[in-house]
Amino acid sequence: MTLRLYLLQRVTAALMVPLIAAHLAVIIYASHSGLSAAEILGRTRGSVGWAAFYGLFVLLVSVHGAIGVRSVAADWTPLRGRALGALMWVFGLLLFLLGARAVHAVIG
Amino acid sequence: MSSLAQNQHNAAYRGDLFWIAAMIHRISGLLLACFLPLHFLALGLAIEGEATFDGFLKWTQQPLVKLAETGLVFLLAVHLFGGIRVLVIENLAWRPGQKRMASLAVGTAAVIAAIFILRLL
Amino acid sequence: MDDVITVSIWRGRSEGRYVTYEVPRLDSQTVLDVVTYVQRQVDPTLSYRFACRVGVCGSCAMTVNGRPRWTCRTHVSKVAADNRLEIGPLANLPVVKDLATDMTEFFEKWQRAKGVFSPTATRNDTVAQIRPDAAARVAVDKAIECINCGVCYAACDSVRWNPDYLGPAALNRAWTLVNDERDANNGERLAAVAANGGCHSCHTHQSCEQHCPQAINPTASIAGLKRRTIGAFLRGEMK
Amino acid sequence: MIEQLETDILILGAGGAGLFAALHAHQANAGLDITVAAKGLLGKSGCTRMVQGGYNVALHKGDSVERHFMDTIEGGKWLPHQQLAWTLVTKAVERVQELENEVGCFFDRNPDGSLHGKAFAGQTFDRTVHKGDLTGIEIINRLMEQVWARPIRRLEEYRALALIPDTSGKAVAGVLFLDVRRGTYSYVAAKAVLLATGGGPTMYRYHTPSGDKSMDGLAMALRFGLPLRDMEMVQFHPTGVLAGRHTRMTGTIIEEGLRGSGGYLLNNAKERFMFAYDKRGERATRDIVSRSMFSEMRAGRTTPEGGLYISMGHLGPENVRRQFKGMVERCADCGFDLAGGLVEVVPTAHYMMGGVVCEVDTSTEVEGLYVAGEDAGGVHGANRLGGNGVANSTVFGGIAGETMAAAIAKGLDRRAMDRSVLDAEIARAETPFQRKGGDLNRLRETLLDMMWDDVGIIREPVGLRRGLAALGDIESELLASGVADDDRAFNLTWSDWLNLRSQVEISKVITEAALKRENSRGAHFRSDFPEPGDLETSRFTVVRERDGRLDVSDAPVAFTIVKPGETLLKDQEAAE
Ligand SMILES: Cc1cc2nc3c(=O)[nH]c(=O)nc-3n(C[C@H](O)[C@H](O)[C@H](O)COP(=O)(O)OP(=O)(O)OC[C@H]3O[C@@H](n4cnc5c(N)ncnc54)[C@H](O)[C@@H]3O)c2cc1C
Ligand code: HEM
Ligand code: SF4
Ligand code: F3S
Ligand code: FES
Repeated sequence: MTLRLYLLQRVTAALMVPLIAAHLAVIIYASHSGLSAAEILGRTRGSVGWAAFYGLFVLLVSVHGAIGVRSVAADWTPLRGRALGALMWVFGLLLFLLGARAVHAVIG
Repeated sequence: MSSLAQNQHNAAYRGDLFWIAAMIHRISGLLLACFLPLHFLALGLAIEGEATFDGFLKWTQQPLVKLAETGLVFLLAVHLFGGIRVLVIENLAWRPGQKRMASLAVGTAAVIAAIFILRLL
Repeated sequence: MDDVITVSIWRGRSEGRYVTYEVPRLDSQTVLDVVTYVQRQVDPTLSYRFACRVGVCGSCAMTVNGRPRWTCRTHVSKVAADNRLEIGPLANLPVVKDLATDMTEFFEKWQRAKGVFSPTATRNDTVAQIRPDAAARVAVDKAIECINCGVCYAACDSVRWNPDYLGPAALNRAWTLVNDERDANNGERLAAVAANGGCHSCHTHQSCEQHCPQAINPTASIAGLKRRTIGAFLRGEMK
Repeated sequence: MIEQLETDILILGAGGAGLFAALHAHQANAGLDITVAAKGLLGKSGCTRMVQGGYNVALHKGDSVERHFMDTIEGGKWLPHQQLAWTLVTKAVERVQELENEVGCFFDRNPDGSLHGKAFAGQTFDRTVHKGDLTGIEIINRLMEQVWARPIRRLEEYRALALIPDTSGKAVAGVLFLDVRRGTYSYVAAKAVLLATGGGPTMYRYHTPSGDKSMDGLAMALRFGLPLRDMEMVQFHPTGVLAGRHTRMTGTIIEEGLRGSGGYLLNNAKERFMFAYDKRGERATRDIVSRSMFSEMRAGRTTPEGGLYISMGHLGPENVRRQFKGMVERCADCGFDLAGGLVEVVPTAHYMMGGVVCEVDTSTEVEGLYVAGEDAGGVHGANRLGGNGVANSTVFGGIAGETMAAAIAKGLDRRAMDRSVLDAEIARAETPFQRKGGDLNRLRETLLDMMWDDVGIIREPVGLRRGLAALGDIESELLASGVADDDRAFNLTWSDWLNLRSQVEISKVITEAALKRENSRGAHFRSDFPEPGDLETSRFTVVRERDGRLDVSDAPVAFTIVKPGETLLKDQEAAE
């Protein structure tokens, strides 16, 4: 792993900590207070704040996850050099596109 | 040559707490990386497919989906605490005992998270 | 305490097999003594390496019941569960024969990590004044007594899975030099340990610090290098 | 066909002497082709690694090279070669600065940041520079890194078997090796050869040096016809671990500081005995304590394993555990509780003061052959001060590197070897494969016991003669013992055979020299001549091999710098 990838992965990880904590809290709070998924979605729809929140999360996780997949592939598969880079980019873009689509669908 | 295969010699050090913690972190990350795209995909599909939320609501009630989502939340919690532990080791000054504390924290946090989540969903 | 140890020893090179021997169990017996007994009394062709026999040369490391250890300082009673021992060569290094490995690559990586002092003064100068309680000196002292035994290197699965990875011992040495105010080459050294296969290839398995017989903590040293390199990068001192 | 290699400078041994020679030769001329060959791994074999105490140097305020010199001469009972000793103490200053400033050693400091010097027995000043109590690791690791960083050829697990002369027989042409890993022979031709295999009296029942040392260097020099001096001077360290014959830990050192800080030596009745021998008790010097312990053991007041006890418990187990952590752990590995219980100890053979006769520039009487470190004789005389051993190997190793480079610059060239000697030496190493049977382990035990009993700490003519006879028997039995020829690669049993051969050869020399010296000085004690004799007419022994026989003589010590009864210290300095 190179310094840049390391840095990006750690920075995205650190930034995700509050986001995921919040996300988990929301889920837990929601199920505790008996809110249905529909009610949650109702609240998030159209909210710029939530759009930014989940948008940022998708961006971070795409970068973080893609670099992570690359690390694991470097150790556990015969992939080397450019093949690793390709895997990282493909995975990252895929995750980002799917995530963006989901955010779009949820927030509207 | 790199491969998952062990060499022919016994590798008992792999039973150590820290090694297992590192592997749990890696595997949880990897599983997240596998399931998160599916989660996004399903989420997007489920909502877009219907004009209203009905479909989505119905969809989330399916036991399989419930289980999968629970699993995802669990993985996320485990990987989160494991990740914090790595970040702590890498970035804070090393104090004796800190490592045990960190790993214990992961363990208990993961267990609590698991129980909590399982009870809820 | 039974009076016989059943010991399986690796015979061969990269290909080989474990062969079982019986060795009398005695007080004050180290794993190296067990291996020596087999070579002297049972099979004179058994190969292994040792020199100092007191834990300073780091020549005698082997895999004992699945863990890398210095064998001259490992008392049998500490490791021989139910009087059984399995002794193999150190992992992650090519086997020369039986229990002896080729450590060349380990030392080449030590050099690649710039694990060599670069002077700023000469033999005609007096010795630098450095207070023993200065933070950097304290950091050096914690990590300096490495005997280059290769135990950490053999215990590290990042080394096993990534042949480019410099490994804990080399990086630990680099860390001591990074904290050595007398050294002239820390720019290059940081670049070397930040390159592919450097400190960022460590995935914090911590097997190194768990197994180091000298109680050195390479995990902490490598974490230090991670911080230093990132710092240098953010300050624009490194490409 | 044996493999052949050519080099400019060939260094035998990768301890402090060998590695310093390589570095200095490279510094003198980076164009030189330099090869370091070692029986073990580079920097990981030999005793420089094992140095605990530290490095003597007159670098501290209030100390002087004159004082260091006088300590060395008086410690050596007026037998040291004074020019060598002077070179040692003066060059040590530069060498320590080089180790710190250029090689990268990071020695311990005083609270104000200046170099720390600790006390070492037998010296009038606290001048021993160190890194904790693992000074050797620091020195050799840093040297090893520097050698690795340079284009210096490494031949690891290459065992030198013999020095091969040129066709005139007067110069050395190269060295015959056993490539241990492959079990094959190779010959390396060189313009200059340095012998730095580090002596190491491993032929005694109890010994401290690393297992790879077996007197090969001195045995090779002897066979080549070189004179060896002071060979009766074998230093014993008082406190070796005694944990049974079967463990390699037996013989290894328990730190001297334990006695210094108030540890008791006890006999089988758990009684202190040292005061019966010396009024300083346990704090007497190494040679006296070793001798007293040996007497006590001879009188039969021994522990179950046949030694004595060291006891620290009265100083408070917690204290001991804190102050001597490393030692407490090491003893625990042998099953002993040093902090609270009794640890069995025995004096243990530590260092060879004797060695090849050489000049201040490390040259020998053979063209192209140089010697440095523990293989060289003359620096220490009858006794080596703790801390002068590693100083010796680094100071003279460095000098050897420069001398060899200079000789080559002046035209020293490779010479054609004498093929018949090469063939004879190969045949010699092949001997065990032509034999069947025999019991190397029993032979080794016999040798170790015999040297310990008859040529050890207290000597008398009857024992020494018995020893010579026994050595003859051991040698003939060895020559009739075989090693199976199944697999020569990394064959340690073959190595054991070769080791025994060297040890027996040098044991004979030690015994002959001990018979020759009819007085008691430093490490050498004759119960029939317990007095040191007249200092002004001091002589040193010289043994060489001529036509297959040992020729024993002696020669007067030249007091070129200071005479017995005099001192280099100014009155007021001396009075301190
Ligand atoms: C336990 C212990 C503690 C000591 N403590 C101190 C101390 O505190 N202070 C001090 O000043 N001195 C101390 N000494 C003494 C000091 O270590 C030695 O005198 C010194 O290191 C010798 O250095 P050297 O380079 O001559 O030999 P060594 O460092 O012993 O190196 C010898 C080299 O020669 C090689 N070799 C041997 N035979 C062959 C062969 N046939 N072919 C090729 N290579 C061969 C070996 O493998 C090794 O590489 C101590 C010694 C011991 C054993
Ligand atoms: C709060 C959230 C997260 C934190 C703190 C975090 C932290 C980390 C850290 C520190 C690493 C580096 C481990 C190492 O190389 O030693 C890592 C690796 C990884 N992460 Fe995360 N992560 C988080 C979320 C995620 C998510 C949501 C995914 C899903 C895609 C993910 C996937 C991965 C993967 C695949 C790896 C590589 C595993 C490895 O190299 O061993 N992470 N994570
Ligand atoms: S760090 Fe520890 S385990 Fe690793 S080589 Fe050094 S002494 Fe051996
Ligand atoms: S075991 Fe290996 S992965 Fe890192 S923490 Fe140690 S070097
Ligand atoms: S033989 Fe030297 S460390 Fe074990």
